[in-house]
Amino acid sequence: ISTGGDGGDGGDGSDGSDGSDGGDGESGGTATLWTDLSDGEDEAMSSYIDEYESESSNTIEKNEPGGELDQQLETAIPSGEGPDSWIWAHDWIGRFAVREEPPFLYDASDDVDTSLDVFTETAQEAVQFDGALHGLPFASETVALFYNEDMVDEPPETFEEMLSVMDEYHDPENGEYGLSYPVTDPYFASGFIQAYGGDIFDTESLENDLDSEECKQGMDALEQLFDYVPADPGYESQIVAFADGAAPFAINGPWEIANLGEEIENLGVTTLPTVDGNNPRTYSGIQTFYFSAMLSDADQSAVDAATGLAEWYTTNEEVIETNAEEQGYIPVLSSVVEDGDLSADVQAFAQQVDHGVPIPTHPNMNAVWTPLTEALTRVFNGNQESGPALDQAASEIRENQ
Amino acid sequence: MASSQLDAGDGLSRLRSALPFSGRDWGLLLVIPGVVLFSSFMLYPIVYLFYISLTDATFAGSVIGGGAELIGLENYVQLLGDPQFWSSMSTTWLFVAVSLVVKVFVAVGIALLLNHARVVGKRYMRAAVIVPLGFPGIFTITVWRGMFSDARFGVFNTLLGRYNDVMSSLSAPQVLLFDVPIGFLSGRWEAFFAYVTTEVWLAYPFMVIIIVSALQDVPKSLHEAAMVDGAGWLQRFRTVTLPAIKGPVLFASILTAATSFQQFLIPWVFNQGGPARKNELIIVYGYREAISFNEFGLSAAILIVAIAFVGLFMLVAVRYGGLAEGVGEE
Amino acid sequence: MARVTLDTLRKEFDRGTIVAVDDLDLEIDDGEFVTVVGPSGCGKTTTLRMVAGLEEPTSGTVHFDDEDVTDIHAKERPVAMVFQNYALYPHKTVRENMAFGLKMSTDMTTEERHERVREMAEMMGIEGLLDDKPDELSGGQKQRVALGRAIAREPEVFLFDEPLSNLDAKLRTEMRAEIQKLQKEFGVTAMYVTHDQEEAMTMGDRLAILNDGELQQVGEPTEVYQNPVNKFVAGFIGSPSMNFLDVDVETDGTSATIRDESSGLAFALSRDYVAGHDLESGPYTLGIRPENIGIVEDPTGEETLTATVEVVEPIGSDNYVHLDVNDDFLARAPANVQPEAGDEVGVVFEEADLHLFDAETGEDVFLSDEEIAAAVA
Amino acid sequence: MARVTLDTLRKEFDRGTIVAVDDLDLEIDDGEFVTVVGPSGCGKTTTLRMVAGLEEPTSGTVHFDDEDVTDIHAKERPVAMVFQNYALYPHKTVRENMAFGLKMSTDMTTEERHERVREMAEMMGIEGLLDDKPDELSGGQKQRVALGRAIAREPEVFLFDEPLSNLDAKLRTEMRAEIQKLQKEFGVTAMYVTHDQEEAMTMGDRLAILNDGELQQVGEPTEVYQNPVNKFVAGFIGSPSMNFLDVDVETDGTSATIRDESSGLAFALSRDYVAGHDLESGPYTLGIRPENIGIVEDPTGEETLTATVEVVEPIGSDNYVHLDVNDDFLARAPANVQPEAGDEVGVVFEEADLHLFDAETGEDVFLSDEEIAAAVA
Amino acid sequence: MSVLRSFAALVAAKLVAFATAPKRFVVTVQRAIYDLRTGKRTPWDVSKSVLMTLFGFAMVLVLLFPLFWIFTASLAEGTRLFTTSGIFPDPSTYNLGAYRWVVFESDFFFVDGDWGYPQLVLGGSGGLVSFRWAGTETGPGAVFNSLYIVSVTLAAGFGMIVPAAYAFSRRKFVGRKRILYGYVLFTQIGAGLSIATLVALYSLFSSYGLTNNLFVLGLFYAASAIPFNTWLLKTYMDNIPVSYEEAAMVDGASFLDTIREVILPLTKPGLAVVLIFVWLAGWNEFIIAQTLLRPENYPLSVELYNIATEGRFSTPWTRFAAFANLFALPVAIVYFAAQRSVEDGLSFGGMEG
Ligand SMILES: Nc1ncnc2c1ncn2[C@@H]1O[C@H](COP(=O)(O)OP(=O)(O)OP(=O)(O)O)[C@@H](O)[C@H]1O
Ligand SMILES: Nc1ncnc2c1ncn2[C@@H]1O[C@H](COP(=O)(O)OP(=O)(O)OP(=O)(O)O)[C@@H](O)[C@H]1O
Ligand SMILES: [Mg+2]
Ligand SMILES: [Mg+2]
Repeated sequence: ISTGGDGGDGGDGSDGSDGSDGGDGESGGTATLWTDLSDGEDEAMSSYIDEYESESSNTIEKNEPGGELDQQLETAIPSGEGPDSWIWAHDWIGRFAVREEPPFLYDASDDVDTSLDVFTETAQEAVQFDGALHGLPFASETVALFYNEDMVDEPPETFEEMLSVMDEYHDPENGEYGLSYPVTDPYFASGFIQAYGGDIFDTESLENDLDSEECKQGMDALEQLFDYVPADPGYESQIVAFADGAAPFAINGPWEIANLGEEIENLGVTTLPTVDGNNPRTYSGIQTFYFSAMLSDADQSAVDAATGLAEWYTTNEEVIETNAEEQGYIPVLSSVVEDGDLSADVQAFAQQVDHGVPIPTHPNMNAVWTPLTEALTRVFNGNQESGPALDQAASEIRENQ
Repeated sequence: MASSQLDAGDGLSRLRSALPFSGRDWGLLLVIPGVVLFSSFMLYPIVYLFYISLTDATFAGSVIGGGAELIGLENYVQLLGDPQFWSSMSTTWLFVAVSLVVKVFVAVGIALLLNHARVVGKRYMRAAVIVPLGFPGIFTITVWRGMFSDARFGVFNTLLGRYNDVMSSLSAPQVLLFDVPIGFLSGRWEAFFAYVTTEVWLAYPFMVIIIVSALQDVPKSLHEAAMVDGAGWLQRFRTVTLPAIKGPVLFASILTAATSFQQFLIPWVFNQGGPARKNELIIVYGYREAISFNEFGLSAAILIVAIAFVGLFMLVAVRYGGLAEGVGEE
Repeated sequence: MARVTLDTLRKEFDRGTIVAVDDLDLEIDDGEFVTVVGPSGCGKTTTLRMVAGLEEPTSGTVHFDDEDVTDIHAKERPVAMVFQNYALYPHKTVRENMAFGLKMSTDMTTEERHERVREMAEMMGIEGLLDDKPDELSGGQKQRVALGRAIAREPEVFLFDEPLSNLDAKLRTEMRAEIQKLQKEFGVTAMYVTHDQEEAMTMGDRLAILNDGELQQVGEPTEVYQNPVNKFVAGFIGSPSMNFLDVDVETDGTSATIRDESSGLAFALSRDYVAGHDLESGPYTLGIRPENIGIVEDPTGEETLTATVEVVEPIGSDNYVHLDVNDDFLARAPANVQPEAGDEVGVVFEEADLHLFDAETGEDVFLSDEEIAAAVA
Repeated sequence: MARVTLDTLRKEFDRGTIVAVDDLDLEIDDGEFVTVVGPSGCGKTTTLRMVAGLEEPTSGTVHFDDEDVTDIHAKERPVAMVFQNYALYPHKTVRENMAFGLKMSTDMTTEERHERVREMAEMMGIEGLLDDKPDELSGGQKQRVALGRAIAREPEVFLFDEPLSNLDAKLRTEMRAEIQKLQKEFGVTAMYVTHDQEEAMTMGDRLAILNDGELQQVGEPTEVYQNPVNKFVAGFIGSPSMNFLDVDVETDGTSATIRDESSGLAFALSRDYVAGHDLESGPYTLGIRPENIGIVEDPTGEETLTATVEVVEPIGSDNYVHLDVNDDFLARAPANVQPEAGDEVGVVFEEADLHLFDAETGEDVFLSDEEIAAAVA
Repeated sequence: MSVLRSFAALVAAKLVAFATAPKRFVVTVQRAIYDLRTGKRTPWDVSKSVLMTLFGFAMVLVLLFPLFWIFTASLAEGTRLFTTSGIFPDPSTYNLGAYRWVVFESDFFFVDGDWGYPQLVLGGSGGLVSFRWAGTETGPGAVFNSLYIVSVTLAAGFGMIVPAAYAFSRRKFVGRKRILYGYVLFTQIGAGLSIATLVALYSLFSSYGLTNNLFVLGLFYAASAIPFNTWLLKTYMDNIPVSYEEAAMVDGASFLDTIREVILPLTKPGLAVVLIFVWLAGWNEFIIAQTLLRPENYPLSVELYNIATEGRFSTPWTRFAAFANLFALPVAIVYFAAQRSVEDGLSFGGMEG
C-alpha cells in the first residue's frame, strides 16, 4: 500500500502544521471523542486533551460511553449521534470501512497534514483501508512473556527452556502452576499458532489458513502449554496464578505491567520463546484515533479539531514517550522507536511486535474469532484433537463468509 | 356493586357525559394511560423488531440508517433450517424445566423451614434470604461465574477439594470423592448445572416470599382437622399445605419460567453459551447472530420466535393454570 | 365406644400467667352426650383440644376407657372433631373430604371407603353434593359434610366446638336434631361446646358449666336449671337470666322472713320450709327466675312486693315486664298480661321457686359441701 | 329528622332476571323505628342499600320528607348505616373512624370534631378505646364504635343491616337496648334489618315483613304476631313457629266444625264465632301457636284431640312437647308438665287463638281485601 | 411528606427491633433453659427447636454464601477475584479502601467523587428553585441520575398502576377482560427481552430525539412495570371488601376522599409490593440505559456495569463489589422496612377451590 500521495500532502502540511492548527483555532472547532480506557489511561488522556485544547483553542468533548464501544457505535452513528472520533485498536477499520448505508468512517486523507511516514510500517498499514485514511496510530499492543525473576533465573529463549522451568513448578494439587495464559483467546494464542509461518487469516487471499500444515504445527506447540495453566482458561482465573506468585510465567499484554509490577516484586518481560527457532508471530493491535463518518457532514472546524488532536497526539514525542513509560504503550512513532530510550519491559513488547503481525483489518476477519475460540476451547477441554479442531474451525469460517 | 354511584366529582361527571361510550365504562379512563404507555414503549418495539425480522439487515446500523431491504420470510426459513436454532430451543426448554423443578423444591423447602414454629428468628432469616433480589443480575451473575471457575482454586473446586480431604481422611470409598477440578464451565452438562444453580439462586427469593405469604394464610384449624383425622406430617403436608400453596407456586412458577426462558446474562457471562455453543440459550443465540455474525435480520427473527414462544407459554399457562382467575366477566 | 375421663386436667398458657383450664375432673360415660357451656374464655375450647390431643396438658391426664392417652398424638386417638368453621379441605370434593379420615386411619380399600361415604352422605341427605367443592355449599350443607366426615370414621369420641354458631336460627334447630339423632344412632361418646342456651338445655344428657377454667356443675340440664349449685350457674343457665336481689334473712329457727329494704320486700317463709332447710340470719342473695314471677295487674297490697313497670317488651308468645325492683329485674308474663309502663303492679312468687345463695361465696346455702362436691362429679 | 317514603320501589338484577325488591311501598314516620324481617334473599339488604343510595333503584322513588332523593348520591344523603361486619376502617383509630364522617360531611374544625367524638365515645362507654385500632377491639366494642360513628354525624335516617348477628347472645341483648335507647334519644328515623325473632319483636315501633321482594305486612309487632295477614307471616313470626294443619271446614251458616281426618281433629266452633266471621265450607289451613296449646296429661277423651308424645324437650323455663299430630307439631307446656315420650295426651285450645288461612292463597280468611291492603301501609 | 415521615418511623421501629433482637434471643434461650430445668419442656422438645433453628440458620448461610464471599472480596486488598491459596482473602488485608474509592473517587455520588456542597439557586433553568452543587467542578453523580429515574418511574408507575388496578378490581367497562388478559400475557414478555428490542427502542427514541433523556427512560421503565404490577395490585384490591368504600360513601366521602382515606391505606401492603417491584424495574436495568444515555446521565446500574468491564479483560473486583453493595443498600432498606407488608401484599392466588 502506497502512502506516497498522503506523504506529499503530509509534506506540505508539515511545514506549517502548527501554524494552520493555530489558524483554525481562532474559529475554535469542537469535536467529540469517545474512549474506553482504564482509569490511569483516562486521566492521562484527559490532561493531554487539556494541553491540546490550550495549545490549539479547539474544544474536545471526551466521553466514555459504557459497555461495549462497538455496540454503542453501531447504534449511535446511524442515528447521527455518534462521535467525531474514537480511540480503539485498529482492527475495526475493515469492519467499519465497508459500511455504506450509512457509512461509519471518514477518509481524512485530505485533512491530515502529517506524513504517515513518521509511523512504523505496520502502523501505517493498520490505519488505512482500500487507500483511505481512517485514523492515526499512537501505540501498539501485543502479548509477550512475563516472568517472575524469583522463580526464573534466566528468561527462556526457547520453547524447551520454558517447558523445563514450568515442569519444575507445575503442581496444581498444591496450588502451583507453570503458566498463566488465557489460551482459548485467539488474540493470545495467535503467536504460537502462527509461529511456523502459517497465517490465521491470509491478507492476500482474504481466507483463513487455519487448516494449513504450518498452523497445525504451531497449534501442536500451543497445545503443550495447555497442560501448565489453571483449568479455567478465563482471563481472571489465569492471571491470578502468576499474580499470586504461584506460577513462574504469564503470557499477557502491556496493560498488565503496572498491576503485576505491584504484585510481583521482580517482574521481567521478554519476547515469547522461539519454537523450533521460529519466533511466535503474535497478533498486534495498533491503538488508533478513528475518524468517524460524523465528520463528513460536520463543519470544517470540527474536522480540524478531530484530526488536529489526533495529529498532535500521535506525533508528539513527549506524549508518546511518557505513555510508554507510564502506561506501557509501545510506541509506533518511528523517531521514538528508534531513539531507544525505553524501559526494558516496553522494549521487550516492542520487539515482540516486530516479530508479530497486525491483526488483519479485512471484514472477513470478523468471522474468524468465534470459530477459532471454540476450536481452542474444544482442544483445551480435551474434546477434540488439535488438527481436526482447526479443520473444523477453518471450514466453519469459510461457511460463514 | 353500586357501579354508577361512585363519582369523582363534577369534573369527572362532565367528562363522563362527553365520553363516546356509555357512562358505566368510565373505568376505562383510568386504564387507558397505562395501556398507552405500555403499548408505545413495550408493544411498539416488538412490532418494530418484527419488521426487522423481515429485512436483510446485517447490523443495527443498517436498520436505523435505512439500508435494509424487505425480504419477506426468508429469515424465518433460514432459521428453521439452522440446527443451532433447534439445539438452542431444546436446551432452553430443558433449562427452563430443570431449573423450574429445582427452584420449586428449593423454595418450598426454604419457605416451610422459615415459617416453622420451631425456628427462632425466622423473620430475620426470611428477610436475609431474599437479599439476592436486591442485587443487579450483572453483579450476582458475575460473582457466580467466579465461583464456578474451572480452576482448582475456584470456590467450588476448593470446597470440593476440602471435602475430598475430609472424606479421604475418614478413609471413605473412592466413589464418594469428587474428581477435582471439575470443569464447571467447560463441560456441557457441568455448565448446564452451573446455569441451573445460578438461575435457581436468582429466582428463589421471589418464590419464597410468595409461598410464605400463602403459608401464613392457611387456617390452623385445617391442620388440626387433618391431625384429628389421623394424618401424619407428610399427609398433612399433602392435604393441607400443598393445596394451599399450589396456586401461588404455580403462579410463581409460570412467571419465573417465562423469565428463565429469556435468560441471557447467565450463559453470556459464564461462557457465552458454551462450550462450543452447546448451551446457547435462545436469546444468546439471537444476540450472537446479531453481534458476532452480523445477521441482524435473522437475529430479529430468532427473537420474534422467542417472544412468540413466551407468549404462547403464557397463554397456555394462563388458560390452564388458572392464572387469570379473577379476571372475571366483562 | 369409650368412656372419657379427665383427671385434674390443667392447661396454662404464656408460662403460667394464663390458666385456661384449672384442674378439671370430668367423667363422660360411654355413649353419653355432654354439653359444655361457660362464658367466653372460660376454657371450653382448650378442654376439647386437650381431649383431641391438639393441646398438651400442663398436668393431669386424659383416659379413654382405661387407657391413658395423655401423651398420645392427635392422629392416633379415636377422636373426631367438628370445628366451628368446619375446617373442610377446600380443594377436596365432599367425597374426598369425607373419605380422607378413613384413608388415614383405616385399611379400607377405595371402594369400601366410597361405599361408606355414600352411606353416610345418604344418611345426611347430601348424596347429591358428593362431587362439589366446599365453596359451592351453603352453611347448612357444609355443616352436614363436616358432621358426615367426622362420623364416617366411626370415632369413639366425638368433639364439637360450637359447630352451629355460624348458622342461622332455623338451620340451627334442624342441625341440632340431626346431631342428636346421629350421636344416639352411633352410640358414640360426645362432648359438645356451645354458648347457646337452647342447645345447652336440649342437646346433652348432661350439662357441664365451666367458669374461669373451673368446673362449676355437671348434671342433667333440668337438674342444673332447677338446682344450680351457685349463683354463677343460676345466672348463666336460663334465658332471660334469673333475677338476683341482695336480701337479709331474719330467722328464729322456726320462722323466717326475707327482707330487702330498698325494694320493700318482706317475704315470710313457711314453717315447713324453715324446718326443712337449715337457715341462719344474715345477708343472702335471693334468686328467682322470670317465669316464676307472677304479676298482679291491680295490686291489692297482699302481694309480696309492689313495683313500678319500667318497660313491657312483647315478644309475641309472652311479655317481658321490666320492674324497678332493682336494675334488670324481669318477669315473664303471659301475652295477655299487658301492664303499661309506669303502672304499679303486684309481684308474687312461690316459696318453692326461691333460691338463696351465700352473699359471699355465691354457693346455694341449702346444699351441703358434699352435695356441692357431688355436683361436679 | 326525616320521614322516609318508598314509592313502588323496585330493584332488578342481572337484566331483570332477579327481582330483588318488587314494587315496595313503605312510609316510615319521622323518628319511627321500623324493623324489617324476612327470609334470606328476600331483598332486605337491597332495600336498605337503596335508601342509603348505594344501589340505584330500577324504578320507583325514595323521598326524605318531601325531597326526592332517588337520584342523589349516597354521600349527599343524611343517612348513616351500620353494616353487618361493621366496616370499621381497619387502618384508622377509633377516634379517626368516628371523626371521619364528620370530616367528610361537615365544616367542623378538628377540635370540634374531636370534642364531638369524645362526647359520643363517652355516651357509648368507649372513651378508653379512642386510640385503639379496630383490630384490638372485641365484637361488642366494635359494634359500639360502629354505632358511635353512625350517630356522630347526626344523620336524619339510621340504617342497620343485621348489626348484631355476629355477637353472642348476651352481648346481643345488651346492644339491643343500647341501640333502642340511642335511637329514641336522638329521635332519628330508623330502619333495622334482622333475622332474629326476638329483635324483630322487641325493637321496632313497627315491623315490616318481606318475602320474595314483596312486602307482606307492616304493623306493630304484637299486632303482626296476633293478626298475621297470611300464612307466611304467621309462620315466620314467632319462635317456635306456629303449627299448621290442613283442615276441612263444614258449615251451615250458623254452626261450623273444623275437621282433619288424619289426626282425628274435630273442633266445633261456637255460634258467636261463626256469626262473627264469614265462613264457607271447604279446605283451609288451620294455624295455632305452640303456647296456645294446652296439654292434658291424663286425657279424659273430652279434649279436642288426643295425640302421642314424640319427644319432650325441656328448655328449663318450659317444655317443648312434640306431638304426632303431623310433622313438627309442637306445644309449649309449663316446666311442670312432663309427659313421657310415647304417652297419649289430650290437646286443647281456644277458639280465639285459632287462625284460618285460605288453603290456596294463604291469606287470612277473616280479613277483607281492604284490611289486607291496609296491612301493608 | 407524611409518606416519608411514616417511612422513616417504620425504618426506625425496624432498627429498634433489629437492635433488640439479640436481647429477645437471649430471653428465648433463657426461657428454654428454665423450662428444661423445671421440666416444663422435655430435652427432646427443646433440642428439636434448637436443631430446626440451626438448620434454618445454616441454610441461610449457604444461600447467602456468594454474597458473603463477594463481601469479603470487597474488603480485601488488590483487585483480583481469586487467590490461589483459599476461598477467602487474607483477613489481615481487610480494609475499606474500596468503599472509600466508591464514595470519594468513583462517580457514585459525584462525578469523580468530588463532593462539593449543595446550594440553593433561585431561578435558573430548573424552575423556580433548583439545586446546584457548589465547590465542585464536576457535578452530581450517578446516584442522582438513578434517583431521578426511579422517581419518574415510581411517579408514573403509581400514577398509572393504582387507578388502573382500582378500575380493574371495582369497575366494569368495555374491554376490561381483554386488556387484563393482555396484561397477564405481557407480564413476562418484555422484561427479559430488552436485549431483543434494544435496537428497536433505540431507533424509536432517537427518531423522536428522546435519547439521553432520563425522564423518558424513567417512563420507559414504568411502562415495563405496568402489566405485572397492575395485575398484582388488582388481585390485592379484589380482596378488600367493598363495604369499606360504601361505608365511606355513606359517611359523606367523595370518590377522591374515598380513594385517599380508605382505598389507598387499605391497599398499603399491595402498594408496598408494587413499590418494590417498580423500584427494582427502574433501579437495576442497565442495558437500555447504557444504550440510550450518554455518560453524564449514567445511572448507578450502568456505572456498575462499567466497572465490571473497565479493565480490558478483567474486573477490579474490590471496587465492583463495594459499588454493588452500596448500590443494593437502598433496596435492602426499603424491603426490610416493608417486609411485613410485602409478605401480606403478595398473598394472592392463595387458597384455590
Ligand atoms: N394459644 C394460647 N395462648 C395463650 N392463651 C390462650 C391460648 N389459647 C387459649 N388461651 C387463653 O385461654 C383461655 C381459655 O381459652 P378458650 O379458647 O379455651 O376459651 P373458650 O371457653 O373456648 O372461649 P370462647 O367461648 O370465646 O371460644 C382464654 O383466656 C384464652 O385467652
Ligand atoms: N349485586 C347483585 N347481583 C345480583 N343479584 C343480587 C345482587 N345483590 C342481591 N342480589 C339478589 O337479590 C336478592 C335479594 O338480596 P338481598 O341481599 O337484598 O337479600 P337479603 O334479604 O338481605 O338476604 P339475607 O338475609 O341473606 O341478607 C337475592 O336473591 C340476591 O341473590
Ligand atoms: Mg372456644
Ligand atoms: Mg342481607
